[in-house]
Amino acid sequence: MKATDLIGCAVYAADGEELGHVHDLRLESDGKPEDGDWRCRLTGLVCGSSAIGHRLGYGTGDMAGPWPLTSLLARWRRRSLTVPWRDVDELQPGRITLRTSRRQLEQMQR
Amino acid sequence: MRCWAVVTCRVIVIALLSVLTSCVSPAIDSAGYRDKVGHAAEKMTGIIGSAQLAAEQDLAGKAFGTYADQVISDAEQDAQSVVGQLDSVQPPDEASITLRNQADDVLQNAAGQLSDLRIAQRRGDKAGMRQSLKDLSDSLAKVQQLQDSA
Amino acid sequence: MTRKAATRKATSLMWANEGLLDRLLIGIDGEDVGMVDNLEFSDATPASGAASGAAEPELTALLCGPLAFGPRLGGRIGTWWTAIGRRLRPDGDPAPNRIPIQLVRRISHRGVELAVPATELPNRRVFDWARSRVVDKIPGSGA
Amino acid sequence: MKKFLQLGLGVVTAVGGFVDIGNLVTSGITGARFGASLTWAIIIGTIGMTVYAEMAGRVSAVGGRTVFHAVRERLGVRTALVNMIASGLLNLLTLAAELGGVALVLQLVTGVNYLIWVPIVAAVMWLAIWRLPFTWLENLFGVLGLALIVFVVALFKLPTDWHGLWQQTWHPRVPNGEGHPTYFFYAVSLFGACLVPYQVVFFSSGGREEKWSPGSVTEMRMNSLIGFPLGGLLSIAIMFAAVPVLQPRGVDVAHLGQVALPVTQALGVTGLAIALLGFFAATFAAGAECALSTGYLISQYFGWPWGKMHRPAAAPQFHLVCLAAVIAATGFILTTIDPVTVTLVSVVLGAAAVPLTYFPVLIVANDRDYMGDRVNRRLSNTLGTLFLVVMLVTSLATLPLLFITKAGL
Repeated sequence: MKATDLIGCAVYAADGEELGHVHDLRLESDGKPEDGDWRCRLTGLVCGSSAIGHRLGYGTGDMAGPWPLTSLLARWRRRSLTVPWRDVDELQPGRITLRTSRRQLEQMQR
Repeated sequence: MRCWAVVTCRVIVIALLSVLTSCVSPAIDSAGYRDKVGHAAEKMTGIIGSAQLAAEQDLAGKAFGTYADQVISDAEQDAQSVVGQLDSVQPPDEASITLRNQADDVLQNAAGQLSDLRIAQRRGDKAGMRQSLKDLSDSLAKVQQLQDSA
Repeated sequence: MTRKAATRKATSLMWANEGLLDRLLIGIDGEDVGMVDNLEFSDATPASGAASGAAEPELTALLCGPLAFGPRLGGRIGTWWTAIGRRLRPDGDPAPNRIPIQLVRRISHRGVELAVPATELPNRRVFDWARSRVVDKIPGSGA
Repeated sequence: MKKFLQLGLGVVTAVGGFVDIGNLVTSGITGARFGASLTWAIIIGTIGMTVYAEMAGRVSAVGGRTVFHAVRERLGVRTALVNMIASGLLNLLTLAAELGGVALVLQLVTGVNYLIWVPIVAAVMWLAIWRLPFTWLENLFGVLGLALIVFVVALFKLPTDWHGLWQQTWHPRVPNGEGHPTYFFYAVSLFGACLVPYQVVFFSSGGREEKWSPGSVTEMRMNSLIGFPLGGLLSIAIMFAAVPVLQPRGVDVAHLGQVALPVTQALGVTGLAIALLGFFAATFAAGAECALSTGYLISQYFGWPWGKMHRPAAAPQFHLVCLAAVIAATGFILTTIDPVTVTLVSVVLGAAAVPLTYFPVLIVANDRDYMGDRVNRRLSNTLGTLFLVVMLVTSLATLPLLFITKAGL
């Protein structure tokens, strides 16, 4: 499985509601590469309207400016939804179906 | 995004083509024709000015020969293309034809004198250059008259 | 990994777009190797039934070169690119160049630093082609 | 002492590197046609160039990142590809203009048609890229480009109406008989001549070539904050010199040779020779930089080894791209298309393409992760954002202006 098999897929909730397209992947790792035996797991799919904020580096809020972008993109970022990998029910080319509904996901993220 | 690339490429191509093809366009009416004549005269004024400058500098020993030659030759070619461009426009009515004959006379004359200047300059004929310069300043006055009347 | 989260020893978070994709790959000799064009994960079937969370795919390799870049671009240009990449392969093998995750030494602000020199990596076909076909034939290339 | 000399050399190089065929042509045209009423465009363009060059230099010195690494990383694979292609094509157009410029200068000196010079110039330029060490390439022609100071000297010898120039500069008005679209078209062209995208790519990659480190920030700042404004001043001098000589005669500058007429008028053969030397050095250096920039941006996009710090055999794709760029540009200019027209179109399209390279620079210069405490301060950000807005407006206005004015005819 490759990153491109996931990025761009349409994501559907269990009840058939479309949640947007996958535009980024969330990875988790224990430790850092320099510690040796580095393992990195794919733990979530970021979906929603746009990837631009994260792309530009405004995802984690370590940007010094410029002013209009910082607040604008942070707000955009908040509108995207991270789907935990364990909620994925079925993987088809171009289409991902979840076992949960949007409500459940939003509750989890809070 | 691919679509964007295509659009951008097309826009650039169209822009370049429009730049290249924008040299000749048909005159619409008599007023438009007058504008064209005025524009041609204005261009010719500058062209003569450029050649005069270079020739005067050459005569005063300020510029070296190849440089003055080049500036004068450029002016000569520009003048011919101004004449050619005006000729390529179809005059819309009788008045325009009269104007055309008048303008053509003046502009052709100036272009010819620029050629004389270039020939004299290349031969190192200072007297000839001075004569051409004198003719050119007469022409310049006529061109400016044309510009004012058009 | 380059973010502040990375300084914590415990579980660290990173996003593919932000931390890995389109990052520069740097050999241990400091040479540029290529860009991270795609990521490869172990095939994990989605967790079924009660065993939720059991099968998170693991990152196994960073992919680079025309055969990884083509699919990443997508569309007609991507297909075309992949075809060129395949042509450059002597064996016509459609698999892209893999850089196993074990070779990653560090992820810094400069890019993904690898534990091997650039010359030992498989993705030098374009490099070798440009070098042997053109550059080496011109005097003074320093070959 | 050596340190001091080095700093001075850097500044001088930046001055020489700022001025290229675009500045020569647009300054000459506008001075003769609009007097000093478009000086503001050079001033704004120079400030923009300085702010962004400083940013790109800082990102290169502190973050170790060059412009096109940042472009790909921040804009993503597809947008960055479009960006790369647009910037690459624009570079080719600029390179063609510079090649034509060098050949035209040689024609002015020798009287031999420029088309014969084009392939020779291209071959020599490529050899310089292939063989000359980076610092040589940069410094030698940068210093020679300083010959353009002759325009400043000429200004003092000519019957310059300083008061009038001052008035026109600070109270600009569209001259009688000129339409607003033409006026703004030339404003965009001056703007584009100052902000050509290849210069930022070159400045940041050049920093890596010269192995800038965080400690080099002061040196880099000297280069950009002193060198580029002085370069802008040279552009203004070229424009002003045209005002007392060419404007009264209504000369419409359409050839590179005419740009030197004011200097010849004021200083005679010596002045003319120095001016032509300046033209030659500035266009030749800019051509080489342009070809290198094409190599830089394509190599950086794909992550190939790049730069003159490598032997050609160690960066074969980079050198292949440079060679291909020189060949393509030579072919283009050999179609006998007028080099001055190519220059005008290239600076105007350049003005439109500027945000493509400048925006990612602004973003990365704000990333604490790369830049540590060397991130943009409020001044850089305010100016940078302001310019980005100006540049976006310019971009949107460029193509309509190009159509309406038929490239300023």
